[in-house]
Amino acid sequence: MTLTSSLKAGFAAGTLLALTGASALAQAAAAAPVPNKGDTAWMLVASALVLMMSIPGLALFYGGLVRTKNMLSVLTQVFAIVSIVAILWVLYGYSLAFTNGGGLNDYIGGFGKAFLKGVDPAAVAATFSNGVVIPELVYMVFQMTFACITPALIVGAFAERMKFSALVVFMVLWVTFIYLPIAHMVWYWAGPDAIADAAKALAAATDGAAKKVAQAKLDEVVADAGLIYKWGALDFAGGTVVHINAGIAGLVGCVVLGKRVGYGKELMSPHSLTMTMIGASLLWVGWFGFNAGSNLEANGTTALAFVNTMVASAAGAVAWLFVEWGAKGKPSLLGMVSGAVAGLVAVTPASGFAGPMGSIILGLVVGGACFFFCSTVKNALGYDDTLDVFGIHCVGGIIGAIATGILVSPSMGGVGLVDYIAKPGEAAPGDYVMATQVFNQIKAVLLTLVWSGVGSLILYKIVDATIGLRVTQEQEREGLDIAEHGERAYNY
Amino acid sequence: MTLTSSLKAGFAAGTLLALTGASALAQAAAAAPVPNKGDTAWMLVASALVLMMSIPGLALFYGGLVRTKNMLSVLTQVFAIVSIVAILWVLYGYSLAFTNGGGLNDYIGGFGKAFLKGVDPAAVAATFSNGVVIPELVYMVFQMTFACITPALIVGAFAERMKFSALVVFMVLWVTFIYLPIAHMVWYWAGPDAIADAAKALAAATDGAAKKVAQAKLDEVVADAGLIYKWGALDFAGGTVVHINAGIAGLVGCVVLGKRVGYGKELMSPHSLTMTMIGASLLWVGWFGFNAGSNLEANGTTALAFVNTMVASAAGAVAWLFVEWGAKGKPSLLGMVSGAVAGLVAVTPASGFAGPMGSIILGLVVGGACFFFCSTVKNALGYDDTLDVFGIHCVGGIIGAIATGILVSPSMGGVGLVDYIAKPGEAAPGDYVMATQVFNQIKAVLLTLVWSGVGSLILYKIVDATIGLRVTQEQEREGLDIAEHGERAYNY
Amino acid sequence: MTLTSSLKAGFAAGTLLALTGASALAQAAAAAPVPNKGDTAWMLVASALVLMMSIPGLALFYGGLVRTKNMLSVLTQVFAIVSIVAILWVLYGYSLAFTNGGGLNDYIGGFGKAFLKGVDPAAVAATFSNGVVIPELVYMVFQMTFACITPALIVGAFAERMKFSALVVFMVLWVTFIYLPIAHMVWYWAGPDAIADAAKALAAATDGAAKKVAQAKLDEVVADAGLIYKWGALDFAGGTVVHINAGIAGLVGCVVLGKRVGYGKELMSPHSLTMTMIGASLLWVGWFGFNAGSNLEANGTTALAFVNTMVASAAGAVAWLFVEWGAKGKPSLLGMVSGAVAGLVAVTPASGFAGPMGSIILGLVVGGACFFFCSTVKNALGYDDTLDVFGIHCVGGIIGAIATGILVSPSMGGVGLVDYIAKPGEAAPGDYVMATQVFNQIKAVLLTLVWSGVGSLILYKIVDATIGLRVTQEQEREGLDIAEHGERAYNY
Amino acid sequence: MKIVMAIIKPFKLEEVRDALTAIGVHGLTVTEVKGYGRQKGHTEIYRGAEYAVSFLPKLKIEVAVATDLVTKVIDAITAAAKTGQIGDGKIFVFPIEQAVRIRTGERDVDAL
Amino acid sequence: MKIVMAIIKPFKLEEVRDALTAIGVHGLTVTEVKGYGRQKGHTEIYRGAEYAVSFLPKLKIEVAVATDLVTKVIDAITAAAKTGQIGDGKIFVFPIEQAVRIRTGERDVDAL
Amino acid sequence: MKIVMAIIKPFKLEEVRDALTAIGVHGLTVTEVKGYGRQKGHTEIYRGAEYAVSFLPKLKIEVAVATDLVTKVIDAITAAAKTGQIGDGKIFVFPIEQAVRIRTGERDVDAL
Ligand SMILES: Nc1ncnc2c1ncn2[C@@H]1O[C@H](COP(=O)(O)OP(=O)(O)O)[C@@H](O)[C@H]1O
Ligand SMILES: Nc1ncnc2c1ncn2[C@@H]1O[C@H](COP(=O)(O)OP(=O)(O)O)[C@@H](O)[C@H]1O
Ligand SMILES: Nc1ncnc2c1ncn2[C@@H]1O[C@H](COP(=O)(O)OP(=O)(O)O)[C@@H](O)[C@H]1O
Repeated sequence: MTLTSSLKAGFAAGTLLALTGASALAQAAAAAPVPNKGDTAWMLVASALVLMMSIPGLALFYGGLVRTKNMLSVLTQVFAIVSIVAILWVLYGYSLAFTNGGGLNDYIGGFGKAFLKGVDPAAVAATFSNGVVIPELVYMVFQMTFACITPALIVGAFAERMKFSALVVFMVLWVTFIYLPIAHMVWYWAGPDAIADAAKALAAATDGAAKKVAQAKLDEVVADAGLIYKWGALDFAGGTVVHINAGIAGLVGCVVLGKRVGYGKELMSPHSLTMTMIGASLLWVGWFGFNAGSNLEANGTTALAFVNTMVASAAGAVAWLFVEWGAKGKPSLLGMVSGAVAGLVAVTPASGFAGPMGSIILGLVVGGACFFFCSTVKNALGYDDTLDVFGIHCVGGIIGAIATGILVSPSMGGVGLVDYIAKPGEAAPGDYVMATQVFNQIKAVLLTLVWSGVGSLILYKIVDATIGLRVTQEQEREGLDIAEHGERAYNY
Repeated sequence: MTLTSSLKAGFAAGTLLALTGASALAQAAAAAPVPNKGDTAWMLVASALVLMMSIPGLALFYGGLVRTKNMLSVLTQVFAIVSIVAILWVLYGYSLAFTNGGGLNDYIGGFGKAFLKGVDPAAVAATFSNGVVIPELVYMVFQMTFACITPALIVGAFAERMKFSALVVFMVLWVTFIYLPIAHMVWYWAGPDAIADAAKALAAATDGAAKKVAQAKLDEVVADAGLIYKWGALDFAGGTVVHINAGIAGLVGCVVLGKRVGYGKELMSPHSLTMTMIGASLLWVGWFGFNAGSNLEANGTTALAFVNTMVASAAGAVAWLFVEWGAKGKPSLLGMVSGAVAGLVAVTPASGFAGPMGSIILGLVVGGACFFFCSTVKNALGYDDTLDVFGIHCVGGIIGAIATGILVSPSMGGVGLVDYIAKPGEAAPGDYVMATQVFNQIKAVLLTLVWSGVGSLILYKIVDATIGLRVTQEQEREGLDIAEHGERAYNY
Repeated sequence: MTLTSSLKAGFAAGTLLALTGASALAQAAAAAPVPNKGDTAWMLVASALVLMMSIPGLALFYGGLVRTKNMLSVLTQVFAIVSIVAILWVLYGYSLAFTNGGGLNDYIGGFGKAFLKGVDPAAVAATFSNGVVIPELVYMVFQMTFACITPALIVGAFAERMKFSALVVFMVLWVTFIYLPIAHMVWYWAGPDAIADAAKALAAATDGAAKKVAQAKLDEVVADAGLIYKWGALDFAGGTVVHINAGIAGLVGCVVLGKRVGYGKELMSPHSLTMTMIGASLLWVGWFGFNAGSNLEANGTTALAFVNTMVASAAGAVAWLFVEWGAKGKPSLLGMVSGAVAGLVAVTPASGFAGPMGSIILGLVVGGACFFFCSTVKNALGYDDTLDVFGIHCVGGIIGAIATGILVSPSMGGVGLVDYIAKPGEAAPGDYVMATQVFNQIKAVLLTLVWSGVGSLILYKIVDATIGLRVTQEQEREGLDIAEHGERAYNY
Repeated sequence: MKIVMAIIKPFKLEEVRDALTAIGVHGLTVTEVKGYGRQKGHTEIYRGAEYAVSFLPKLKIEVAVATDLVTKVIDAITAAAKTGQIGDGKIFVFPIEQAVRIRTGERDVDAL
Repeated sequence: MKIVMAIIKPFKLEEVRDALTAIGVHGLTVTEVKGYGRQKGHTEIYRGAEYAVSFLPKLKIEVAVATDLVTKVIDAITAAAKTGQIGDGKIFVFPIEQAVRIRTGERDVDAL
Repeated sequence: MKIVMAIIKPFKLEEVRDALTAIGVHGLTVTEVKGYGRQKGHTEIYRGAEYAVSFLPKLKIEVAVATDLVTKVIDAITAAAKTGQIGDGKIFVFPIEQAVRIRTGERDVDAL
């Protein structure tokens, strides 16, 4: 997405808005589009909801699952990551993710908007609809919350044993070298209006020469996007960028750090499933901002993403609940909420593309699959992914990312693909071939797995060599709360 | 409410919206109304808020009040109900509640929208204002959250002793045979535009024949509504459908299941009033979505419902706090939050009709009344309604439902009734007679009490005969968390 | 702000809204502006968010920091204050704060809107943009939530020792005699349209006489504002009204009540930093409603306030985290969340005026400053401000209030001042002189400190003389939960 | 003097307390403990991991009494705490040499 | 050797600990307990239900000392834990036959 | 009969339990306690305030056994609970005069 126009005087914006409908009538496409306040209101709320997902949502979901002596360390890690990344995002994160990176544009953006240069109250950002824009500051902060939660997801994998200093350094590096490139590759594009303008210019072009120029311009605009975006891979709200990305980084992390002291021998039951349930619930509620917010405006498609989020989560919960009930003899709360999260993870890339029935099926599938993975495969492989970051976020993310290629199909009740060029200025249905789409999805998944897997491994090694990743055995026994933070989570 | 129109191309909607004002100007009523993004944004948020009411809100409010050994079972029950009902709602719930049920239309809808047939991103639903619609998917999911929380309210009555398997089966039956019919009877109608069109046609009709046809058509449209709606009973956000409905089902349930082991003899103090307070607060916050969201758009009336919700809750809290302080000698947190919930329950049916001062009085009355009921009447009657589902939701709901008939009166600062036919296309003030209105309210209350009371009794008996409702005494002693779910809520 | 117009028929509003753009075109200024549904939606959400800040947010942030035996008393105090103030606000609070107070108008409003007289669903309130209004009921309830949280902030200062009855009486007095006047002095003004109309009339005036009359009228309109507002002091969301105001009242309170029994001798570690973290997170999330909501509409400036809130909080958290890490050897959760709150406090008055980079710097500064104050200065002075209400809210508030005068400068990336008269009907840039602005800010800070400091002292003394402020030593030892409320927060 | 220490099932506390007051014993001290013995525990499952929990919640009651009361106390506790199922618990009798009431400094039997 | 066990009011812990260190006792074990005795409890009200809570929070302190130190320890505890109000608690003295320091295997007095 | 009471480090519970079952002791009672002794505690900092926490979490294990088993029990516990670092804990042996199994009324050794 790009900054498509800039009106002066933020204060005046209000007045201008009142004229939207009218002016649009009057000068049609000519006038630079101004934000609709309904869209702005929705995106502000969505951003707040995504922040709530990380704090307190994710922090509690994770924290409840560790032992009392490590509760506070988990809360601290999540809260610190959110705070630090928010700053980085303003300094250079947003710019590197969402501007044209020149020669490296396939992989990463540039520094054009570092320190939010030019991102003032009057700047607007494109959406997925022609002629619909939102204040760029809202777009920026909405994306910020995604950058804040993704690294926080990773901490679950090596919870209860990582050094706080190492964690801070690792996360700064990870966001910079793993998250920003992936986000750019998947989500950066020129936006519908830029394409429409170029396409119109082409249509308007009369003689051959003009046509050639216009065609070149159009190609350039279309080519102004990240690599994975250009592959045609779909990721509505972050299946690759957020979940697969964090999930694989977590797996590598827990393997590099090694198992917890006493793993497999000592009782390590969750210290408060109450907190985990609160966290899961807030994740669910916040996820509406995450998925439906990713539509960047408040329309019927937003409602669709909202509904898909609701039902996929419910289906995931129901699936895990009953499958575990059958397999282990008892229906568990932890299982059910894990299933809900798995459902949310899986529907993330599909939320704006699939239909409600498709999302229910996706949720049922992923609920069962993740249960099987976490309860069987994981034990077989024997790594210590403390909170199943891989088993839920990566496995669920992969299933969702690939399923998106199928569920988007109108034949499956999906919304189909969009073609912004066919009828410049309108979103025309694009032609969809399931095999191709699924293939594109798989390519996106693989690139993410490799980039994040290998990249994270390198970063872990660097931090280990310099600071050391893990606390001493005594500290681990005492618990990170006292050892690392000099506090206790509870003093009843 | 009905699907009044269907535009193609969900994506295009965005662009179309920008023209609202204008097109409305241009072709007046002719053009099919399109959703206002402000309304859509608000209703999306409202839906998320209502989900937050159940999870974590209600789950914590209830969970905090049980003993530690049963905490997890309460959380599991609420979360499971929400997840299961969400799926049912998509499969057939929404259709049975909000479509025309043909011959049975007085009592229940049909299967026309089962599996959300036709409910695509472009489908719109009517509101209470002529010419104002919202995406039907939003309306559907907003109503879904109501269907999710209502059965969850019931679990408080027989908490700490019901078998989980029995609970799941009972709830599926209850939603199908009790909730859906009541929701249809109270809330299903043709919508303002359908009525306006028919009324205009009548006005336009010239010769007698045409008049007769048009009149018939109008009668038909007006008659296309649920039984209680046609009685003229008012229920803005669910006093009958949600609270009385769940409250009476709870009472019947706790009587059928019998008292908890040790009830009256052993100490059964709430294990965490902290959780109960968190739950009550989130219920309060979420209730804005519940009540103000029930206006289906974002205008002055929505603001009124919001304000009424705020002050009735505050008044209920203050009333219980001080009455208990006087009667028992100490002001208690549990009392105050119970009063807040009682106030919210009572104002639910009145929220869009009463004035702020009327809502304050309602809150004060219900706060005192419910305190008296829970602390005196209940003990006198001697049934074991674990968390006072009846004493707060049913008693508070009845007071609110009847008071609505009074507080809607303009003379009491209420907004009065609306007549959609007098001036087709506009909401004209209808003629209000307090006695009639109160009588209609009472009829609605009685039908709900009977339908849900008798219906639930039958369902409990069926489940008891087949699966058995209650756990063994040993399991009850051990606690449902370990016995039923194989987990503990806390491992400090 | 004032009631600028009143359309009849709340229900009809819906339809009217659809015509906004158009009618605005048609009859320009002539037509009374109607609310934009996007603004209404946003302000409804903002109000709910601010309520969530107090309950459960603030209650948990504070409650987690006290000892188990006093947890419930803190929750009760916060919840009770919110409930009571909500009622007062409807009865007379809103009117005294936001209407013209005649002769006393510099200091306080009148009773014109007592019992919300005339504040019906059709009444609208001005915003900061010409021609943009919102339903007055929304404005009223948004402001109500501010009045609810401010006194609740004070309880942290004398937590664990104040008598509940005394607290209730004190808070009622405090809101009436301290909060309402300050709110009126800082925030009450005639609104942009009133000014624009008067200015246009002046411009239109032809002969001298008319000019004189018009000029007089304009002067009157401009003069129709609170004292501090007229001084030209800026306070976007309540640095003076909320934080300095509550902070100084807290300091006076903890000095008047004296130290807790065992203070300095016994271990008084926070009973649940988990609750404190949840509270801090909800404060952060809710604060978006507090700050961005204070723009009263949903536009680019709202987005700016949102972003500033996000980054200042993050910067405050990061600052305290690292400074404490350096100074005390360990990075603590409590430190980090305290820093986040300090950042939020400081950015409150600046949120709609500063730029993101300015807010980051502000957050960094205040994070370090408050750490120093709470960990060093406080101990040096030796008063027992239980939860550092002064050290964070007052100190942070003062830093923020003064910094606002600097950060608003366009040269610092701020938005600059607005002149509503220069170009009637538009918000023109006003002329800004840093020295003058900072001076105005300081004057506002001082007046608030004196008014609230002295006023609170008097009120404490009155309550102490009549009811007595403090519980007995035995009750304090036993804990306020049992002694004052007859309940325990936990029964594990 | 002796101290009679009993390990009982938690929900039996009230009954035991009443039984003791009935025979004139008006003081006791209770401790929450976890017991391991014949009574089998349960299994807890958290996602992949299954834990066999063999320590069960019990209450430890300590009653200091004059020697001649010991038998009555034992009988009272046994009667009140018995359910007949495995896990009812044990009673142990310790000799004590001194007892002091802190408030008054009273000694031995007077201190009880 | 003896074990001196004292039941005290929770907020007295620090003072007792200091009193003991003052007389050269550098080790003790503390347990949270609930006590029932002369000191009257309080009533808790939860909506309809009223509960008379007669078990009050106390701390149990156990100190193993050489026999000759017992009196000094008793005096130290009594002095430090006393408030003069009902509920100050009790002190009981148990004989012990052996003591072992796990780390070193040292026995008896050396183990303390 | 004796009661062997041991104060150990919390994470050693499983090992000690296994060591005891290994020598045929199938019952014990565990209490969470806080210990004060040579092992130094840690400092907790909450905003301004710094607290030196000298009471550390420990577990108290009580095992009633026939007199002849005492030595084996002591050795088993010592072996299992030892880490060699300060704070490993203590073992104390109390004489007991009677033991009763509440369920059956069995006495003394049969009651264990
Ligand atoms: N040898 C022992 N020493 C100390 N406590 C014991 C011993 N044996 C059993 N207990 C305690 O008694 C409780 C009940 O014992 P158990 O063998 O389970 O059933 P029963 O009391 O019917 O024999 C155990 O949970 C434990 O707390
Ligand atoms: N006979 C007893 N056996 C064991 N503990 C006792 C006994 N009597 C009292 N206690 C303990 O001592 C505490 C204080 O006793 P109480 O009678 O309340 O006051 P006082 O110590 O002034 O006599 C009680 O709470 C209880 O824990
Ligand atoms: N004199 C004592 N009486 C009772 N318990 C003691 C005594 N001395 C130590 N303890 C208990 O033993 C634990 C370990 O003792 P400590 O001196 O810290 O290390 P070590 O066991 O290596 O000597 C203490 O935490 C305390 O619980």
